Amino acid sequence: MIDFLSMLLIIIGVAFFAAGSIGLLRLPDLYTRLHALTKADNLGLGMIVIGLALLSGSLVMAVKLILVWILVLAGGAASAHLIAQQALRRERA
Amino acid sequence: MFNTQVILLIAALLLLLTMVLGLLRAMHGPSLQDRMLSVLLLGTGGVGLLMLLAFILEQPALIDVALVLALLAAMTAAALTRRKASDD
Amino acid sequence: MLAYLWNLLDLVLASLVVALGWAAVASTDLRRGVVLFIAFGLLLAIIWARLNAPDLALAEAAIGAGLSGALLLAALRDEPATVDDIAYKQGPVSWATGLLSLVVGGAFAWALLHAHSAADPMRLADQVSTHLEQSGVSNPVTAVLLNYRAYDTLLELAVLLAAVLGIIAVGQARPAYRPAGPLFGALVGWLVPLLIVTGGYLLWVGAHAPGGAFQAGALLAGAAVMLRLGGNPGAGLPSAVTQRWLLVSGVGVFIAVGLIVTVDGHAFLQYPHNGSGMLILLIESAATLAIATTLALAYIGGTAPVGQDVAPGEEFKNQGLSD
Amino acid sequence: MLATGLIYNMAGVALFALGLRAAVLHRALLGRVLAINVCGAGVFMVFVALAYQGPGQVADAVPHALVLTGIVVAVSATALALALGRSLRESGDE
Repeated sequence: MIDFLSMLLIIIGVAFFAAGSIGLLRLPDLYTRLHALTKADNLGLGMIVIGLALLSGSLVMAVKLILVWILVLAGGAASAHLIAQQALRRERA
Repeated sequence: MFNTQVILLIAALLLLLTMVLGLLRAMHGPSLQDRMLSVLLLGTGGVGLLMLLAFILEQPALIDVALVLALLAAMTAAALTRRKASDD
Repeated sequence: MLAYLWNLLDLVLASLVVALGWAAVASTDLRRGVVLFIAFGLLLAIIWARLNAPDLALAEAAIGAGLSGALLLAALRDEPATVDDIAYKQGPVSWATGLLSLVVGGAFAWALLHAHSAADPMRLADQVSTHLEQSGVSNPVTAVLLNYRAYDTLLELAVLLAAVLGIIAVGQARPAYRPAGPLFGALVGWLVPLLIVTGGYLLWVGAHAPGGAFQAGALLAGAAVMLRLGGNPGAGLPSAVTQRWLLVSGVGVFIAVGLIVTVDGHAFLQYPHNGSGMLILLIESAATLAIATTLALAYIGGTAPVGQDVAPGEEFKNQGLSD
Repeated sequence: MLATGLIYNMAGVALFALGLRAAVLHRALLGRVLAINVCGAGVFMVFVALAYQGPGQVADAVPHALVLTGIVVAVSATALALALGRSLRESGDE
Protein backbone atom coordinates (compact mmCIF):
# COMPACT_ATOMS: atom_id res chain seq x y z
CA MET A 1 0.00 0.00 0.00
CA ILE A 2 2.78 2.42 0.95
CA ASP A 3 4.66 1.31 -2.14
CA PHE A 4 1.65 2.07 -4.29
CA LEU A 5 1.24 5.50 -2.71
CA SER A 6 4.90 6.38 -3.19
CA MET A 7 4.85 5.26 -6.85
CA LEU A 8 1.74 7.36 -7.40
CA LEU A 9 3.43 10.41 -5.85
CA ILE A 10 6.54 9.94 -7.97
CA ILE A 11 4.55 9.65 -11.18
CA ILE A 12 2.54 12.76 -10.26
CA GLY A 13 5.83 14.52 -9.55
CA VAL A 14 7.13 13.63 -13.01
CA ALA A 15 3.87 14.95 -14.48
CA PHE A 16 4.51 18.29 -12.78
CA PHE A 17 7.98 18.36 -14.31
CA ALA A 18 6.42 17.71 -17.71
CA ALA A 19 4.03 20.62 -17.16
CA GLY A 20 6.96 22.85 -16.24
CA SER A 21 8.90 21.88 -19.37
CA ILE A 22 5.93 22.41 -21.63
CA GLY A 23 5.37 25.78 -20.00
CA LEU A 24 9.02 26.67 -20.56
CA LEU A 25 8.65 25.83 -24.24
CA ARG A 26 5.22 27.21 -25.03
CA LEU A 27 4.74 30.34 -22.95
CA PRO A 28 5.34 33.64 -24.74
CA ASP A 29 7.88 35.58 -22.65
CA LEU A 30 10.55 35.22 -20.01
CA TYR A 31 8.43 36.16 -17.01
CA THR A 32 5.64 33.70 -17.72
CA ARG A 33 8.20 30.98 -18.42
CA LEU A 34 9.88 31.74 -15.12
CA HIS A 35 6.55 31.47 -13.40
CA ALA A 36 5.69 28.12 -14.98
CA LEU A 37 9.09 26.60 -14.47
CA THR A 38 9.91 27.41 -10.86
CA LYS A 39 6.53 26.56 -9.41
CA ALA A 40 5.84 23.36 -11.30
CA ASP A 41 9.33 21.93 -10.97
CA ASN A 42 9.75 22.58 -7.29
CA LEU A 43 6.37 21.05 -6.58
CA GLY A 44 7.22 18.08 -8.78
CA LEU A 45 10.49 17.58 -6.95
CA GLY A 46 8.59 17.73 -3.65
CA MET A 47 6.28 14.94 -4.82
CA ILE A 48 9.24 12.80 -5.86
CA VAL A 49 10.95 13.50 -2.53
CA ILE A 50 7.90 12.52 -0.49
CA GLY A 51 7.42 9.40 -2.61
CA LEU A 52 11.03 8.33 -2.18
CA ALA A 53 10.98 9.17 1.54
CA LEU A 54 7.99 6.87 2.00
CA LEU A 55 9.73 4.19 -0.04
CA SER A 56 12.99 4.38 1.91
CA GLY A 57 11.28 3.58 5.22
CA SER A 58 14.15 5.19 7.08
CA LEU A 59 13.83 8.43 8.99
CA VAL A 60 17.41 9.58 8.37
CA MET A 61 17.04 9.15 4.63
CA ALA A 62 13.68 10.91 4.66
CA VAL A 63 15.11 13.89 6.56
CA LYS A 64 18.05 14.10 4.18
CA LEU A 65 15.80 14.04 1.11
CA ILE A 66 13.55 16.72 2.54
CA LEU A 67 16.56 18.87 3.43
CA VAL A 68 17.79 18.71 -0.16
CA TRP A 69 14.31 19.68 -1.31
CA ILE A 70 14.26 22.71 1.01
CA LEU A 71 17.64 23.77 -0.38
CA VAL A 72 16.37 23.46 -3.94
CA LEU A 73 13.31 25.51 -2.99
CA ALA A 74 15.38 28.29 -1.43
CA GLY A 75 17.96 28.27 -4.20
CA GLY A 76 15.34 28.14 -6.94
CA ALA A 77 13.36 30.99 -5.44
CA ALA A 78 16.45 33.19 -5.14
CA SER A 79 17.69 32.31 -8.64
CA ALA A 80 14.31 32.99 -10.23
CA HIS A 81 14.11 36.35 -8.48
CA LEU A 82 17.63 37.30 -9.57
CA ILE A 83 17.00 36.31 -13.19
CA ALA A 84 13.73 38.26 -13.31
CA GLN A 85 15.42 41.28 -11.77
CA GLN A 86 18.22 41.20 -14.29
CA ALA A 87 15.76 40.92 -17.16
CA LEU A 88 13.79 43.90 -15.83
CA ARG A 89 16.99 45.90 -15.57
CA ARG A 90 17.87 45.07 -19.18
CA GLU A 91 14.44 46.16 -20.31
CA ARG A 92 14.70 49.51 -18.60
CA ALA A 93 18.20 50.20 -19.79
CA MET B 1 2.16 -6.93 -7.74
CA PHE B 2 4.23 -4.38 -9.62
CA ASN B 3 7.96 -4.10 -9.79
CA THR B 4 9.23 -1.05 -7.89
CA GLN B 5 12.50 -0.92 -9.81
CA VAL B 6 10.80 -0.89 -13.18
CA ILE B 7 8.41 1.89 -12.17
CA LEU B 8 11.22 4.00 -10.71
CA LEU B 9 13.22 3.51 -13.88
CA ILE B 10 10.26 4.50 -16.05
CA ALA B 11 9.82 7.60 -13.88
CA ALA B 12 13.52 8.43 -14.31
CA LEU B 13 13.21 8.00 -18.07
CA LEU B 14 10.16 10.25 -18.27
CA LEU B 15 11.89 12.84 -16.10
CA LEU B 16 14.87 12.76 -18.44
CA LEU B 17 12.57 13.27 -21.41
CA THR B 18 10.99 16.34 -19.82
CA MET B 19 14.51 17.67 -19.29
CA VAL B 20 15.27 17.11 -22.98
CA LEU B 21 12.13 19.09 -23.77
CA GLY B 22 13.24 21.90 -21.49
CA LEU B 23 16.68 21.96 -23.08
CA LEU B 24 15.13 22.95 -26.39
CA ARG B 25 14.66 26.34 -24.72
CA ALA B 26 18.39 26.47 -24.02
CA MET B 27 19.06 25.86 -27.70
CA HIS B 28 16.54 28.42 -28.96
CA GLY B 29 16.99 31.16 -26.39
CA PRO B 30 16.40 33.93 -27.44
CA SER B 31 17.87 35.75 -24.44
CA LEU B 32 20.61 34.62 -22.10
CA GLN B 33 18.07 34.57 -19.27
CA ASP B 34 15.84 32.19 -21.21
CA ARG B 35 18.75 29.81 -21.64
CA MET B 36 19.58 30.11 -17.98
CA LEU B 37 16.02 29.13 -17.11
CA SER B 38 16.52 25.88 -18.87
CA VAL B 39 19.71 25.33 -16.89
CA LEU B 40 17.63 25.89 -13.75
CA LEU B 41 15.24 23.24 -15.01
CA LEU B 42 18.15 20.90 -15.65
CA GLY B 43 19.35 21.57 -12.09
CA THR B 44 16.03 20.79 -10.44
CA GLY B 45 15.34 17.87 -12.75
CA GLY B 46 18.89 16.63 -12.23
CA VAL B 47 18.37 16.64 -8.46
CA GLY B 48 15.21 14.57 -8.95
CA LEU B 49 16.91 12.21 -11.38
CA LEU B 50 19.87 11.69 -9.04
CA MET B 51 17.49 10.89 -6.17
CA LEU B 52 15.66 8.34 -8.32
CA LEU B 53 18.98 6.85 -9.43
CA ALA B 54 20.09 6.66 -5.79
CA PHE B 55 17.16 4.33 -5.14
CA ILE B 56 17.36 2.36 -8.39
CA LEU B 57 21.11 1.75 -8.13
CA GLU B 58 20.93 1.46 -4.32
CA GLN B 59 23.67 4.04 -3.95
CA PRO B 60 22.77 6.39 -1.09
CA ALA B 61 25.86 8.50 -1.89
CA LEU B 62 23.98 9.88 -4.90
CA ILE B 63 21.84 11.88 -2.46
CA ASP B 64 25.05 13.74 -1.56
CA VAL B 65 25.57 14.40 -5.26
CA ALA B 66 22.03 15.78 -5.44
CA LEU B 67 22.82 18.04 -2.48
CA VAL B 68 25.98 19.37 -4.14
CA LEU B 69 24.14 19.88 -7.42
CA ALA B 70 21.42 21.87 -5.65
CA LEU B 71 23.99 24.11 -3.92
CA LEU B 72 26.07 24.73 -7.03
CA ALA B 73 23.13 25.30 -9.37
CA ALA B 74 22.09 28.20 -7.13
CA MET B 75 25.64 29.53 -7.38
CA THR B 76 25.66 29.37 -11.17
CA ALA B 77 22.40 31.29 -11.45
CA ALA B 78 23.86 33.86 -9.06
CA ALA B 79 27.04 34.13 -11.15
CA LEU B 80 24.99 34.90 -14.24
CA THR B 81 23.11 37.79 -12.73
CA ARG B 82 25.83 39.67 -10.84
CA ARG B 83 27.20 42.93 -12.15
CA LYS B 84 30.67 44.39 -11.86
CA ALA B 85 31.12 47.27 -9.45
CA SER B 86 31.97 49.49 -12.43
CA ASP B 87 28.67 48.87 -14.28
CA ASP B 88 25.66 50.99 -13.54
CA MET C 1 12.34 -5.42 -19.25
CA LEU C 2 14.72 -3.67 -16.86
CA ALA C 3 17.64 -4.14 -19.23
CA TYR C 4 15.75 -2.59 -22.15
CA LEU C 5 14.73 0.38 -20.03
CA TRP C 6 18.35 0.91 -19.00
CA ASN C 7 19.36 0.77 -22.64
CA LEU C 8 16.78 3.36 -23.52
CA LEU C 9 17.94 5.63 -20.69
CA ASP C 10 21.56 5.20 -21.77
CA LEU C 11 20.77 6.01 -25.37
CA VAL C 12 18.82 9.15 -24.40
CA LEU C 13 21.57 10.32 -22.03
CA ALA C 14 24.37 9.61 -24.51
CA SER C 15 22.67 11.31 -27.44
CA LEU C 16 21.68 14.27 -25.27
CA VAL C 17 25.24 14.77 -24.06
CA VAL C 18 26.62 14.60 -27.60
CA ALA C 19 23.95 17.02 -28.82
CA LEU C 20 24.71 19.47 -26.03
CA GLY C 21 28.45 19.23 -26.57
CA TRP C 22 27.93 19.81 -30.28
CA ALA C 23 25.62 22.77 -29.71
CA ALA C 24 28.01 24.29 -27.16
CA VAL C 25 31.04 24.26 -29.45
CA ALA C 26 29.26 24.82 -32.75
CA SER C 27 27.61 27.96 -31.48
CA THR C 28 29.02 31.15 -32.96
CA ASP C 29 27.44 33.13 -30.13
CA LEU C 30 29.76 32.59 -27.19
CA ARG C 31 27.14 33.45 -24.59
CA ARG C 32 24.97 30.67 -25.92
CA GLY C 33 27.99 28.37 -25.98
CA VAL C 34 28.84 29.04 -22.35
CA VAL C 35 25.32 28.44 -21.03
CA LEU C 36 25.04 25.25 -23.07
CA PHE C 37 28.41 24.19 -21.68
CA ILE C 38 27.06 24.62 -18.14
CA ALA C 39 24.11 22.40 -19.05
CA PHE C 40 26.63 19.95 -20.52
CA GLY C 41 28.49 19.83 -17.20
CA LEU C 42 25.29 19.19 -15.26
CA LEU C 43 24.44 16.33 -17.58
CA LEU C 44 27.93 14.85 -17.20
CA ALA C 45 27.40 14.69 -13.43
CA ILE C 46 24.22 12.66 -14.01
CA ILE C 47 26.04 10.35 -16.43
CA TRP C 48 28.85 9.70 -13.94
CA ALA C 49 26.20 8.85 -11.35
CA ARG C 50 24.59 6.41 -13.75
CA LEU C 51 27.95 4.76 -14.51
CA ASN C 52 28.50 3.90 -10.81
CA ALA C 53 31.04 6.68 -10.34
CA PRO C 54 29.61 8.73 -7.45
CA ASP C 55 33.01 10.24 -6.62
CA LEU C 56 33.20 11.71 -10.10
CA ALA C 57 29.56 12.80 -9.99
CA LEU C 58 30.33 14.80 -6.85
CA ALA C 59 33.38 16.43 -8.41
CA GLU C 60 31.57 17.17 -11.67
CA ALA C 61 28.54 18.61 -9.88
CA ALA C 62 30.83 20.94 -7.97
CA ILE C 63 33.26 21.80 -10.75
CA GLY C 64 31.72 21.08 -14.14
CA ALA C 65 28.32 22.47 -13.30
CA GLY C 66 29.36 25.08 -10.74
CA LEU C 67 32.90 26.45 -10.72
CA SER C 68 33.76 26.27 -14.40
CA GLY C 69 30.35 27.77 -15.17
CA ALA C 70 31.08 30.72 -12.89
CA LEU C 71 34.59 31.00 -14.35
CA LEU C 72 33.36 31.01 -17.96
CA LEU C 73 30.59 33.49 -17.17
CA ALA C 74 33.22 35.78 -15.64
CA ALA C 75 35.41 35.31 -18.72
CA LEU C 76 32.45 36.22 -20.89
CA ARG C 77 32.43 39.64 -19.26
CA ASP C 78 36.09 40.10 -20.12
CA GLU C 79 35.43 39.50 -23.81
CA PRO C 80 34.90 42.62 -25.88
CA ALA C 81 31.27 43.32 -26.56
CA THR C 82 31.62 43.09 -30.34
CA VAL C 83 31.02 39.68 -31.82
CA ASP C 84 32.54 40.28 -35.27
CA ASP C 85 35.45 37.91 -35.01
CA ILE C 86 33.48 35.31 -33.09
CA ALA C 87 33.01 32.83 -35.84
CA TYR C 88 34.32 29.68 -37.32
CA LYS C 89 37.11 29.52 -39.82
CA GLN C 90 35.70 28.74 -43.25
CA GLY C 91 36.94 27.24 -46.48
CA PRO C 92 39.42 24.43 -47.06
CA VAL C 93 40.80 24.47 -43.53
CA SER C 94 37.32 23.68 -42.27
CA TRP C 95 37.01 20.68 -44.55
CA ALA C 96 40.48 19.42 -43.74
CA THR C 97 39.88 19.69 -40.00
CA GLY C 98 36.53 17.97 -40.28
CA LEU C 99 38.16 15.11 -42.18
CA LEU C 100 41.04 14.93 -39.71
CA SER C 101 38.81 14.73 -36.66
CA LEU C 102 36.66 12.14 -38.42
CA VAL C 103 39.75 9.99 -39.04
CA VAL C 104 41.04 10.42 -35.50
CA GLY C 105 37.62 9.71 -34.02
CA GLY C 106 37.19 6.70 -36.29
CA ALA C 107 40.51 5.23 -35.23
CA PHE C 108 39.66 5.87 -31.59
CA ALA C 109 36.26 4.17 -32.00
CA TRP C 110 37.81 1.22 -33.82
CA ALA C 111 40.34 0.69 -31.04
CA LEU C 112 37.62 0.83 -28.39
CA LEU C 113 35.42 -1.61 -30.28
CA HIS C 114 38.31 -4.04 -30.32
CA ALA C 115 38.89 -3.51 -26.63
CA HIS C 116 35.26 -4.42 -26.04
CA SER C 117 35.30 -7.60 -28.09
CA ALA C 118 38.59 -8.74 -26.57
CA ALA C 119 38.52 -11.24 -23.74
CA ASP C 120 37.94 -9.84 -20.28
CA PRO C 121 41.32 -8.42 -19.33
CA MET C 122 42.90 -8.58 -15.95
CA ARG C 123 41.74 -5.48 -14.18
CA LEU C 124 43.54 -3.36 -11.65
CA ALA C 125 40.21 -3.21 -9.84
CA ASP C 126 40.80 -6.71 -8.46
CA GLN C 127 44.15 -5.65 -7.07
CA VAL C 128 42.54 -2.57 -5.55
CA SER C 129 39.83 -4.54 -3.77
CA THR C 130 42.20 -7.26 -2.55
CA HIS C 131 44.46 -4.80 -0.80
CA LEU C 132 41.80 -2.33 0.30
CA GLU C 133 42.07 -3.34 3.94
CA GLN C 134 45.73 -2.41 4.09
CA SER C 135 45.21 1.03 2.58
CA GLY C 136 43.78 2.64 5.69
CA VAL C 137 40.57 3.77 3.98
CA SER C 138 37.60 1.83 2.63
CA ASN C 139 36.67 4.06 -0.31
CA PRO C 140 38.57 2.48 -3.25
CA VAL C 141 38.93 5.78 -5.12
CA THR C 142 40.52 7.47 -2.12
CA ALA C 143 42.76 4.43 -1.66
CA VAL C 144 43.97 4.69 -5.26
CA LEU C 145 44.48 8.44 -5.04
CA LEU C 146 46.25 8.70 -1.72
CA ASN C 147 47.86 5.32 -1.27
CA TYR C 148 48.41 3.06 -4.29
CA ARG C 149 49.09 5.85 -6.72
CA ALA C 150 50.12 8.58 -4.31
CA TYR C 151 52.94 9.63 -6.65
CA ASP C 152 50.40 10.51 -9.35
CA THR C 153 48.31 12.56 -6.97
CA LEU C 154 51.37 14.35 -5.63
CA LEU C 155 52.37 15.33 -9.14
CA GLU C 156 48.82 16.36 -9.96
CA LEU C 157 48.85 18.70 -6.99
CA ALA C 158 52.12 20.03 -8.36
CA VAL C 159 50.42 20.63 -11.72
CA LEU C 160 47.68 22.58 -9.95
CA LEU C 161 50.33 24.60 -8.15
CA ALA C 162 52.08 25.36 -11.45
CA ALA C 163 48.79 26.44 -13.03
CA VAL C 164 47.92 28.80 -10.20
CA LEU C 165 51.46 30.24 -10.18
CA GLY C 166 51.00 30.97 -13.87
CA ILE C 167 47.69 32.69 -13.16
CA ILE C 168 49.24 34.79 -10.40
CA ALA C 169 52.18 35.66 -12.64
CA VAL C 170 50.24 36.86 -15.70
CA GLY C 171 46.89 37.90 -14.39
CA GLN C 172 45.41 40.72 -12.44
CA ALA C 173 42.29 40.11 -10.44
CA ARG C 174 39.09 40.57 -12.41
CA PRO C 175 37.05 43.61 -11.41
CA ALA C 176 35.07 43.11 -8.24
CA TYR C 177 31.31 42.81 -8.09
CA ARG C 178 29.02 45.38 -6.56
CA PRO C 179 27.94 44.82 -2.95
CA ALA C 180 25.02 42.46 -2.51
CA GLY C 181 21.52 43.77 -2.06
CA PRO C 182 19.21 42.25 0.54
CA LEU C 183 18.12 39.22 -1.49
CA PHE C 184 21.56 38.32 -2.71
CA GLY C 185 22.99 39.00 0.72
CA ALA C 186 20.58 36.48 2.20
CA LEU C 187 21.50 33.93 -0.49
CA VAL C 188 25.20 34.39 0.30
CA GLY C 189 24.34 34.22 4.00
CA TRP C 190 22.95 30.70 3.88
CA LEU C 191 24.73 29.25 0.86
CA VAL C 192 28.29 29.98 1.99
CA PRO C 193 28.05 28.23 5.40
CA LEU C 194 26.30 25.28 3.76
CA LEU C 195 29.02 24.98 1.11
CA ILE C 196 31.71 25.03 3.81
CA VAL C 197 29.93 22.47 6.00
CA THR C 198 29.27 20.19 3.02
CA GLY C 199 32.92 20.51 2.04
CA GLY C 200 34.03 19.43 5.51
CA TYR C 201 31.56 16.56 5.44
CA LEU C 202 32.85 15.32 2.09
CA LEU C 203 36.45 15.51 3.28
CA TRP C 204 35.55 13.39 6.31
CA VAL C 205 33.40 10.76 4.58
CA GLY C 206 35.97 10.48 1.76
CA ALA C 207 37.70 7.73 3.74
CA HIS C 208 34.80 5.31 3.48
CA ALA C 209 32.26 6.75 1.05
CA PRO C 210 32.33 8.93 -2.09
CA GLY C 211 34.02 12.22 -1.31
CA GLY C 212 37.54 13.40 -0.60
CA ALA C 213 39.96 16.27 -0.98
CA PHE C 214 39.13 17.21 -4.56
CA GLN C 215 35.39 17.44 -4.01
CA ALA C 216 35.78 19.20 -0.66
CA GLY C 217 38.23 21.70 -2.11
CA ALA C 218 35.86 22.45 -4.97
CA LEU C 219 33.01 23.15 -2.55
CA LEU C 220 35.16 25.46 -0.43
CA ALA C 221 36.17 27.29 -3.60
CA GLY C 222 32.45 27.56 -4.40
CA ALA C 223 31.99 29.34 -1.07
CA ALA C 224 34.76 31.76 -2.02
CA VAL C 225 33.12 32.39 -5.40
CA MET C 226 29.81 33.16 -3.68
CA LEU C 227 31.51 35.63 -1.34
CA ARG C 228 33.14 37.37 -4.27
CA LEU C 229 29.87 37.52 -6.18
CA GLY C 230 28.41 39.10 -3.07
CA GLY C 231 30.81 42.02 -3.39
CA ASN C 232 33.77 40.86 -1.31
CA PRO C 233 36.70 41.41 -3.72
CA GLY C 234 39.05 39.17 -1.73
CA ALA C 235 36.52 36.30 -1.83
CA GLY C 236 37.04 35.68 1.89
CA LEU C 237 40.61 34.50 1.32
CA PRO C 238 43.23 35.23 3.99
CA SER C 239 46.18 37.61 3.48
CA ALA C 240 48.45 37.22 0.46
CA VAL C 241 51.20 35.58 2.49
CA THR C 242 48.81 33.06 4.02
CA GLN C 243 47.40 32.37 0.56
CA ARG C 244 50.82 31.37 -0.69
CA TRP C 245 51.38 29.10 2.31
CA LEU C 246 48.01 27.47 1.66
CA LEU C 247 48.85 27.00 -2.02
CA VAL C 248 52.05 25.11 -1.26
CA SER C 249 50.63 23.27 1.75
CA GLY C 250 49.07 20.53 -0.42
CA VAL C 251 52.32 19.50 -2.06
CA GLY C 252 54.33 20.40 1.03
CA VAL C 253 52.45 18.22 3.52
CA PHE C 254 52.34 15.40 0.98
CA ILE C 255 56.13 15.43 0.53
CA ALA C 256 56.74 15.92 4.27
CA VAL C 257 54.62 12.87 5.13
CA GLY C 258 56.32 10.89 2.37
CA LEU C 259 59.73 11.78 3.79
CA ILE C 260 58.82 11.26 7.45
CA VAL C 261 57.76 7.66 6.82
CA THR C 262 61.19 6.98 5.32
CA VAL C 263 62.72 7.62 8.77
CA ASP C 264 60.92 4.47 9.87
CA GLY C 265 62.56 2.43 7.16
CA HIS C 266 59.70 2.61 4.67
CA ALA C 267 60.05 3.75 1.08
CA PHE C 268 59.02 7.27 0.06
CA LEU C 269 55.22 7.58 0.48
CA GLN C 270 54.91 3.99 1.73
CA TYR C 271 52.75 4.44 4.80
CA PRO C 272 53.05 2.18 7.87
CA HIS C 273 50.09 -0.18 8.04
CA ASN C 274 48.52 0.93 11.28
CA GLY C 275 48.74 4.70 10.81
CA SER C 276 47.87 5.06 7.15
CA GLY C 277 44.30 6.22 7.77
CA MET C 278 45.45 9.18 9.85
CA LEU C 279 48.26 10.09 7.45
CA ILE C 280 45.84 10.03 4.53
CA LEU C 281 43.43 12.30 6.39
CA LEU C 282 46.29 14.70 7.18
CA ILE C 283 47.40 14.86 3.55
CA GLU C 284 43.83 15.23 2.39
CA SER C 285 43.10 18.10 4.76
CA ALA C 286 46.11 20.04 3.49
CA ALA C 287 45.24 19.17 -0.10
CA THR C 288 41.66 20.38 0.42
CA LEU C 289 42.85 23.81 1.53
CA ALA C 290 45.38 23.99 -1.30
CA ILE C 291 42.83 22.99 -3.93
CA ALA C 292 40.25 25.41 -2.55
CA THR C 293 42.74 28.30 -2.64
CA THR C 294 43.91 27.31 -6.13
CA LEU C 295 40.39 27.19 -7.55
CA ALA C 296 39.37 30.43 -5.80
CA LEU C 297 42.42 32.26 -7.21
CA ALA C 298 41.71 30.71 -10.61
CA TYR C 299 38.23 32.21 -10.46
CA ILE C 300 39.48 35.60 -9.33
CA GLY C 301 42.06 35.50 -12.13
CA GLY C 302 45.06 36.74 -10.18
CA THR C 303 46.17 37.81 -6.75
CA ALA C 304 43.15 38.71 -4.70
CA PRO C 305 42.94 42.14 -3.21
CA VAL C 306 42.65 41.75 0.54
CA GLY C 307 41.25 43.83 3.35
CA GLN C 308 38.50 45.58 1.42
CA ASP C 309 35.65 44.04 3.26
CA VAL C 310 32.48 46.02 3.01
CA ALA C 311 31.65 47.77 6.26
CA PRO C 312 28.53 46.47 8.02
CA GLY C 313 25.43 48.28 6.87
CA GLU C 314 27.22 49.51 3.75
CA GLU C 315 25.89 46.64 1.69
CA PHE C 316 22.28 47.70 1.97
CA LYS C 317 22.84 51.24 0.70
CA ASN C 318 22.01 50.62 -2.95
CA GLN C 319 18.63 49.09 -2.61
CA GLY C 320 15.81 48.88 -5.09
CA LEU C 321 16.87 46.91 -8.13
CA SER C 322 20.41 46.54 -6.98
CA ASP C 323 20.79 42.79 -6.77
CA MET D 1 20.85 -5.41 -26.62
CA LEU D 2 23.70 -2.98 -26.43
CA ALA D 3 26.39 -2.90 -23.81
CA THR D 4 26.14 0.19 -21.62
CA GLY D 5 29.89 0.72 -21.73
CA LEU D 6 29.85 0.69 -25.52
CA ILE D 7 27.14 3.37 -25.77
CA TYR D 8 29.06 5.79 -23.58
CA ASN D 9 32.37 4.89 -25.22
CA MET D 10 30.99 5.92 -28.58
CA ALA D 11 29.48 9.08 -27.11
CA GLY D 12 32.89 9.89 -25.65
CA VAL D 13 34.57 9.38 -29.02
CA ALA D 14 31.98 11.61 -30.69
CA LEU D 15 32.57 14.36 -28.13
CA PHE D 16 36.32 14.05 -28.59
CA ALA D 17 36.07 14.41 -32.37
CA LEU D 18 33.60 17.30 -32.12
CA GLY D 19 35.77 19.12 -29.62
CA LEU D 20 38.90 18.56 -31.69
CA ARG D 21 37.33 20.04 -34.80
CA ALA D 22 35.93 23.05 -32.97
CA ALA D 23 39.20 23.69 -31.11
CA VAL D 24 40.96 24.18 -34.44
CA LEU D 25 38.19 26.09 -36.17
CA HIS D 26 36.99 28.49 -33.49
CA ARG D 27 38.43 31.99 -33.85
CA ALA D 28 37.70 33.27 -30.34
CA LEU D 29 39.86 32.11 -27.44
CA LEU D 30 36.86 31.40 -25.24
CA GLY D 31 35.37 29.23 -27.99
CA ARG D 32 38.57 27.23 -28.22
CA VAL D 33 38.69 26.80 -24.46
CA LEU D 34 35.12 25.49 -24.52
CA ALA D 35 36.01 23.12 -27.34
CA ILE D 36 39.05 21.73 -25.54
CA ASN D 37 36.93 21.18 -22.45
CA VAL D 38 34.37 19.23 -24.49
CA CYS D 39 37.23 17.25 -26.00
CA GLY D 40 38.52 16.43 -22.51
CA ALA D 41 35.05 15.47 -21.32
CA GLY D 42 34.93 12.97 -24.20
CA VAL D 43 38.17 11.37 -22.98
CA PHE D 44 36.83 11.26 -19.41
CA MET D 45 33.69 9.57 -20.67
CA VAL D 46 35.70 6.87 -22.45
CA PHE D 47 37.62 6.23 -19.23
CA VAL D 48 34.50 6.03 -17.06
CA ALA D 49 32.72 3.82 -19.58
CA LEU D 50 35.69 1.43 -19.58
CA ALA D 51 35.61 1.37 -15.78
CA TYR D 52 31.92 0.42 -15.72
CA GLN D 53 31.48 -3.27 -14.94
CA GLY D 54 27.76 -3.82 -15.18
CA PRO D 55 24.78 -3.19 -12.94
CA GLY D 56 25.26 -3.89 -9.26
CA GLN D 57 29.03 -4.25 -9.66
CA VAL D 58 31.51 -1.85 -8.13
CA ALA D 59 33.24 -0.02 -10.96
CA ASP D 60 36.99 0.02 -11.43
CA ALA D 61 38.43 2.66 -9.09
CA VAL D 62 41.67 3.32 -10.95
CA PRO D 63 40.21 5.15 -13.97
CA HIS D 64 37.89 6.99 -11.58
CA ALA D 65 40.87 8.32 -9.64
CA LEU D 66 42.54 9.41 -12.89
CA VAL D 67 39.42 11.20 -14.11
CA LEU D 68 38.84 12.82 -10.71
CA THR D 69 42.21 14.54 -10.78
CA GLY D 70 41.68 15.21 -14.48
CA ILE D 71 38.52 17.20 -13.79
CA VAL D 72 40.29 19.44 -11.29
CA VAL D 73 43.34 19.88 -13.52
CA ALA D 74 41.09 20.71 -16.49
CA VAL D 75 39.37 23.56 -14.69
CA SER D 76 42.71 24.97 -13.49
CA ALA D 77 44.15 24.76 -17.00
CA THR D 78 41.03 26.51 -18.30
CA ALA D 79 41.54 29.30 -15.81
CA LEU D 80 45.21 29.59 -16.80
CA ALA D 81 44.31 29.79 -20.49
CA LEU D 82 41.73 32.49 -19.79
CA ALA D 83 44.23 34.45 -17.66
CA LEU D 84 46.81 34.26 -20.46
CA GLY D 85 44.24 35.42 -22.99
CA ARG D 86 43.24 38.31 -20.80
CA SER D 87 46.77 39.54 -20.31
CA LEU D 88 47.36 39.24 -24.08
CA ARG D 89 44.33 41.40 -24.76
CA GLU D 90 45.36 43.94 -22.17
CA SER D 91 48.84 44.25 -23.60
CA GLY D 92 47.12 45.04 -26.89
CA ASP D 93 48.97 42.79 -29.32
CA GLU D 94 46.52 39.98 -29.63
